[in-house]
Amino acid sequence: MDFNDSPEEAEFRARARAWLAANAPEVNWAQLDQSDEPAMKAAGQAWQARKADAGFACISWPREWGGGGESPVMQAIFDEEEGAYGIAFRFFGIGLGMCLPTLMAVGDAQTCKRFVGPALRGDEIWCQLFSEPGAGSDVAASRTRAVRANDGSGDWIVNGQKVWTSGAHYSDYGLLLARTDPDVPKHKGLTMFWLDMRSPGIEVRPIHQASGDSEFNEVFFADVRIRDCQRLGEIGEGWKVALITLMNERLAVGMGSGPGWRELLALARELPGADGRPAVEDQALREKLADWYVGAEGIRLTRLRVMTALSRGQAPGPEASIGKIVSARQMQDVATEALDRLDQFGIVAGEAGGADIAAFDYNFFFGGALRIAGGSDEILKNIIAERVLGLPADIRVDRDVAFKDIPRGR
Amino acid sequence: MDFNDSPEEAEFRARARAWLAANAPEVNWAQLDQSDEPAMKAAGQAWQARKADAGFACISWPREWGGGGESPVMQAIFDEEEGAYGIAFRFFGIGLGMCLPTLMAVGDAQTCKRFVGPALRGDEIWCQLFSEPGAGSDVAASRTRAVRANDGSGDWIVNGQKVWTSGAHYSDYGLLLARTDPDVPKHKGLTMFWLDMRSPGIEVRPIHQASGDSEFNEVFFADVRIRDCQRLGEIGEGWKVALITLMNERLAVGMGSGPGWRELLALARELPGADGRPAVEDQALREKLADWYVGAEGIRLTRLRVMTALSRGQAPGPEASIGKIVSARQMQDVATEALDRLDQFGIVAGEAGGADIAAFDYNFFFGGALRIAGGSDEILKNIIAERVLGLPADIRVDRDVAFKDIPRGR
Amino acid sequence: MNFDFSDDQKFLKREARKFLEAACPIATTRSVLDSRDKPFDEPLWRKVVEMGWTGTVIPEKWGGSGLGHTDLCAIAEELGRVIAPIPFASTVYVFAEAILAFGEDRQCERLLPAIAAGEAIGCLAVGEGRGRLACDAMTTRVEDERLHGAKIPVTDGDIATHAIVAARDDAGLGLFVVDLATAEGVRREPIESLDPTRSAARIVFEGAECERLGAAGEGKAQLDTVMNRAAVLFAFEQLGGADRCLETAREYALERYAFGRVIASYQAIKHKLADIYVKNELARSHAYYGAWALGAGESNLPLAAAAARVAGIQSYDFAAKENLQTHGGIGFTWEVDCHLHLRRSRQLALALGGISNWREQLVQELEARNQH
Amino acid sequence: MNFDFSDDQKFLKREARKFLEAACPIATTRSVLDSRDKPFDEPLWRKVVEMGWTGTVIPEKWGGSGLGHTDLCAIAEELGRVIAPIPFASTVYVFAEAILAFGEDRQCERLLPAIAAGEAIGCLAVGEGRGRLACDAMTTRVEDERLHGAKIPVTDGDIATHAIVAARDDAGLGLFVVDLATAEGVRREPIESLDPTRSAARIVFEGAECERLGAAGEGKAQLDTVMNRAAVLFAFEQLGGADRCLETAREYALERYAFGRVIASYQAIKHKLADIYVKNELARSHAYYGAWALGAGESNLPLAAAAARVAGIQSYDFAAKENLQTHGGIGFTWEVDCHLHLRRSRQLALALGGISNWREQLVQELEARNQH
Repeated sequence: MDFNDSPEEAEFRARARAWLAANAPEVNWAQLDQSDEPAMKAAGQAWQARKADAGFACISWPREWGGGGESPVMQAIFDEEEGAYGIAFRFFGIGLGMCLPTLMAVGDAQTCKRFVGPALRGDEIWCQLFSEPGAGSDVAASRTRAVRANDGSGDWIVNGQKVWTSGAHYSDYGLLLARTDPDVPKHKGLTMFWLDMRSPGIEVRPIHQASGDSEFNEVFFADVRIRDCQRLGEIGEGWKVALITLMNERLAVGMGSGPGWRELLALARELPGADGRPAVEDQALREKLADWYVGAEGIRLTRLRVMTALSRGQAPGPEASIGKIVSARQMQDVATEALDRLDQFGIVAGEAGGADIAAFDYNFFFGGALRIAGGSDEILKNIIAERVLGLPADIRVDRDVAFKDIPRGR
Repeated sequence: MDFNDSPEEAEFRARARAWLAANAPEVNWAQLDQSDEPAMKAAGQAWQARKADAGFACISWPREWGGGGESPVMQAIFDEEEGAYGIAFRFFGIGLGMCLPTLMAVGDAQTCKRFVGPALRGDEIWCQLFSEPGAGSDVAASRTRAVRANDGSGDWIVNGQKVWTSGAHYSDYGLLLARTDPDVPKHKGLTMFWLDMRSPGIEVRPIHQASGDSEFNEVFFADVRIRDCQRLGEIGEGWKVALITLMNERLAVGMGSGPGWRELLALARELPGADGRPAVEDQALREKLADWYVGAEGIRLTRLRVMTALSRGQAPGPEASIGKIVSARQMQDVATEALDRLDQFGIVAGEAGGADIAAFDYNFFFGGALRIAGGSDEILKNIIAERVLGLPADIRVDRDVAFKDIPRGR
Repeated sequence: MNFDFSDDQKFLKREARKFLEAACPIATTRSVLDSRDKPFDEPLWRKVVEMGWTGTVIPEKWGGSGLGHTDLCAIAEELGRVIAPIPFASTVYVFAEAILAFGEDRQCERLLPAIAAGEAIGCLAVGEGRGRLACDAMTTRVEDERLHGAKIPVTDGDIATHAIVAARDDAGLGLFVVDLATAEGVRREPIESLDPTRSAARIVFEGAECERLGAAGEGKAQLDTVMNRAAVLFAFEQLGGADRCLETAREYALERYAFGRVIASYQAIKHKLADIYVKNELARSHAYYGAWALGAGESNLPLAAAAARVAGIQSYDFAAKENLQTHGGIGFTWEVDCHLHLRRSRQLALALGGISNWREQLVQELEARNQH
Repeated sequence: MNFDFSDDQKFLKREARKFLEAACPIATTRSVLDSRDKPFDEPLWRKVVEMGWTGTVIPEKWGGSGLGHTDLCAIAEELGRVIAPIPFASTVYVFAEAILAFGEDRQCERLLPAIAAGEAIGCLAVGEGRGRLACDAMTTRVEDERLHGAKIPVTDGDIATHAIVAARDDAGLGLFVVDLATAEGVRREPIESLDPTRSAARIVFEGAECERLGAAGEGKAQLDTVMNRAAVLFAFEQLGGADRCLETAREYALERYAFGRVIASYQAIKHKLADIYVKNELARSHAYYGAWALGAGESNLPLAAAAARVAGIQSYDFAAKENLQTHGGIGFTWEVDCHLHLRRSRQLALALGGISNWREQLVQELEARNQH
């Protein structure tokens, strides 16, 4: 057990730190207008390109695709140092965290050569088109159809609808899971494709969320034509490809963001509690803060264990799967507690409330969403029970049934 | 909503109070040696008989069987008044709460006449022989066999084993669920009997519990002969009869006993907490006390709702099923908290610890048992989900299979 | 002993439900949610007034129906079910109750008939900022019968005709009635709230005329009474909301398929709904006891109200969150109603002060009853 | 950065497991559980000494192996798995650590070789009665190098050869070493404990000879150090125990049938085991961090130790309770081992002070680090 940098790591950190000092954007991060998406995107792309030029984009990717060829630990070190500048762009996570690793795993050399570089530089942004209204927890129940064009071209014609697609509206490309054969059991009739998000027939509509925001989209496909060379993996093997993406999703998604125990502690120091004493003196709150620290820090440390395994060339262990279960619930709980401690003032939203309360409000809703997104609490516990602990799968009534014959309700 | 006695109720309460004042045993309850079971049993039987003579035993049972013919509310009033004297015998609950109501529901007049009176007076004590080592949550999986004697007598020969039988060692009679046909699905091959616990071939062995105590027994049956007239209900209808008993069990079992929020509050007043101030000033403990009061008092109030329904001649609603789920967990949690607040001293058991700590120790273990006994937490939630909320039953692989062919592990 | 609604009350409750299903479908609540300049639904408010509900417990001599508080509890439960977007709680549970408890005859005569007739909308203005309400730290003052200070948040403060304001004068803390519609020196700023189906405001008093309610210097005790009485009625609204969440979750779970069968057939969902049920039944029992304590005099009320409120907050909070969770992704869309309950459950949880205040009150009551 | 056991440590851990599976089957633990006059298993203790484990971190010059604390952590985890009925924690995690931290050379020379050789059994005598330890309220006193006072409970106090005693003298609170085997004026009364697989005693000092450990008047800070170091090692024992509970629950769930299929196929059981897994992994990560902090100097230790202890207590408590619950009725019999973990989880949870003390220490550390 050693938390100190090894000589190599220390050298890398010094290099990263020096580079960041010379190159980090000279903006006042707190004052950027996060809602001005085009400006944020331009700034993000510029920063990503600058990192790529210096070899600091995708540090742990193979050198042949433009990555740094370093261990994941080095990436974590860079992230730490970059984090100190408060730099955080939301545009590249899904592409670089999920789509491109999938592409690199199953795509041919030509496809990788075409896409990895531009994605890594931030020139092209990717989204992931998996979830559907009728296929949430049960991703493999996707109904979006891809059928061969009847013109002999070998092309595919896509019709259907995806949902909860982060960034579909600013993405250039997407990874599409589609049903190519409804007459076989559901896992066997899926095929994976990449596609140009500007293809004719694609319509992106923002979802009006329960929180009032619109961070996700619905994507509609009406006779969207894609070529067979856009297929990733064999026909009918889409589920296997999807599992690569989902595994990467589980590693990538999962950290709660926004106010946590630290911000609640800060708030509680200012807030009047019982008898006018600061709320932070309330032992009930203190015990919860301790438990939330244990949860948040435990997840952070668990990620370091994963990284250690990766840097030793081992597969990440099952411990990676606990992150979102803990952090999503905690996101919701911490926000609820903050509102409780604000007492009557907790109902105040918007400008009258102040930015710190708005952040807790956001998490009050978004914690609920995070408990669902990327695998609900229930699905993740099933995954732990089945894949980690080796317990029997739930009784499956749809396993050997042709997809079209599976009961699906309304 | 009225918590005050109606004029009728007030009159009954006054009568009960006067009778108790004149007749309650003049013992110092706290100083009785609870472990001297024969003495306790004799005292309990004497008290039960005295109540029966005055019409205060089984107040809500029909008059024709020696009951009071009053509403369940009157029984509750009497229990309250009796409780004020601290009188509590554990010998009669299972017989009067579960076995005899079952007998009265399905037994013929002769059987009822023979047994109800003596049980009501405490002269005869009953136990319930349902659970088996391989049939806990799944009571209907009982394997104890009853087969017809091959002598043409029509008698039944019983072989097998029951477990977790409270009071088997001091009981006179038992209610036995036995399998009479293993070739039909499991719910259809069961038959209910009553039997004399002194029949040849019955062996009662105390169970050494995880807590160190022995409150329950195993009961072994080796060629125990019972007559066909001891059968309760039709052959193969045993499960229907058992459901009557189990329903009464769920109404009767369920209250946690021993130290609760009240005792923890008392303890916390004496105990040094942070900075030497009394532990009761700790806000974290206070919030838990509040929640436990809400749980315990909520269950008590819910029972009053059940009683209201009964006294109006309505069937008790589903709300009765929540009692044990709440109280068992709370029993365990309150005890754990008490030990935590004792700090290092919480490990001290036995005489060095004192009677109050011993009571929390007892509940620390027994709370765990209560979460299992009479339907585990998981089974009770299933029952609420299915019978109260009308959700689908779990997928049953054993429904249409002959009992002998159901997989059962080792 | 009789621990349930009476047959008459059950009839009233059924009729109320029928009425509200017609008069307050979810579209009505959404019409307030979706439009910034619509603080409440006036047509529904008028209909509720016509039903006589605002005057349920107001004596007949002052224009009310003279019914008991248990009847009002029955109505509250039904209003909670439908997430009614009207200032009923502020006007009836808080304002009218305060006037009934502390008003002199002339105040009752002036205000109660107006409430019963739907002409008056009330609000309670106590909070002055973030964190737990501290009576000792309140800065709003009364001098020469004029109010000075600012209150935030005041639920329904933007639409109310009258406010009860907690403020200090030389006698200490007191309650004061302000006629918001006519008094000068009242400035109201609507503020955004976590639950837009109930409006809220900041109110600034700059020498506004006011009138004392009840005895001087007794504001702390009066406020306790007002809060305790409202807590029981809030508990019924919470109960109605929590029950509705359970029903909604159940219905959705029975029609949503995953892996080829309805999600209601999975134990994770079954046990989740069972957990909601358990919490709701505890909350119901405490609400019932609170209803009895409302009518039976003061001595049981502080404990009963605190328990009803703690159980009510916990059950509605849990039911609203797990209803959304049961719905999955679709539950996180604006178009599906899960978030309306989530918002209202928060509004009701905070409007009378957060859960820890009530837990503390509860334990203090237990300590007082369990003196050695 | 390297956040895992090294290959050498993993090897050590595997060997330790193999050794303990042979040397400490559950029958060994039960032999102590079931006999009142057997406070620990001496054969196992001798074997453990022969393995050199009592001297793991003791420098070679004092008869130990001179290994690092992470090696000791690996051993602790394995001892926790098997619920070892020996005074290892008292002797190694507490007594030896205290001597290493504060002993003068002559004390180290006298005591550490004895520990390494298995001749000394240590214990820590601080508590004096019910409730949270208050250093200010301790009544045990030292006068003219003689101890006066009574300590209860002292884990392994009945079998220990040496005790570290917290007591006051004119300089304030200090730590003192008592040779229990030879000193006069020591009266020991074995007491019953919730976990009979670890013995406990009340020790009365009536003018017993004692020797100061470390600086005068620094007892509070010294005790903190001793507790923090022990907390990390306890966390590894808890981790081992919690993992074993999960394994046992899993094994039983896979072989127990209800309603015609193994109970491991029901979501209620699957998710319960997943919940245990999540808590155990959090505890493991905090234990690892604690192991690092043990070696990396003082500054991170108070926070790391508190977090490791909170997570360790929570995970073992939950795992032990839900392991029993998974077993159902059979889990509540004496013959099945569920209650051994339940008992040991309590023992470990309380022996260094209850969870709320550690939560408080954790938050104080956070406050100190997050000053505005």
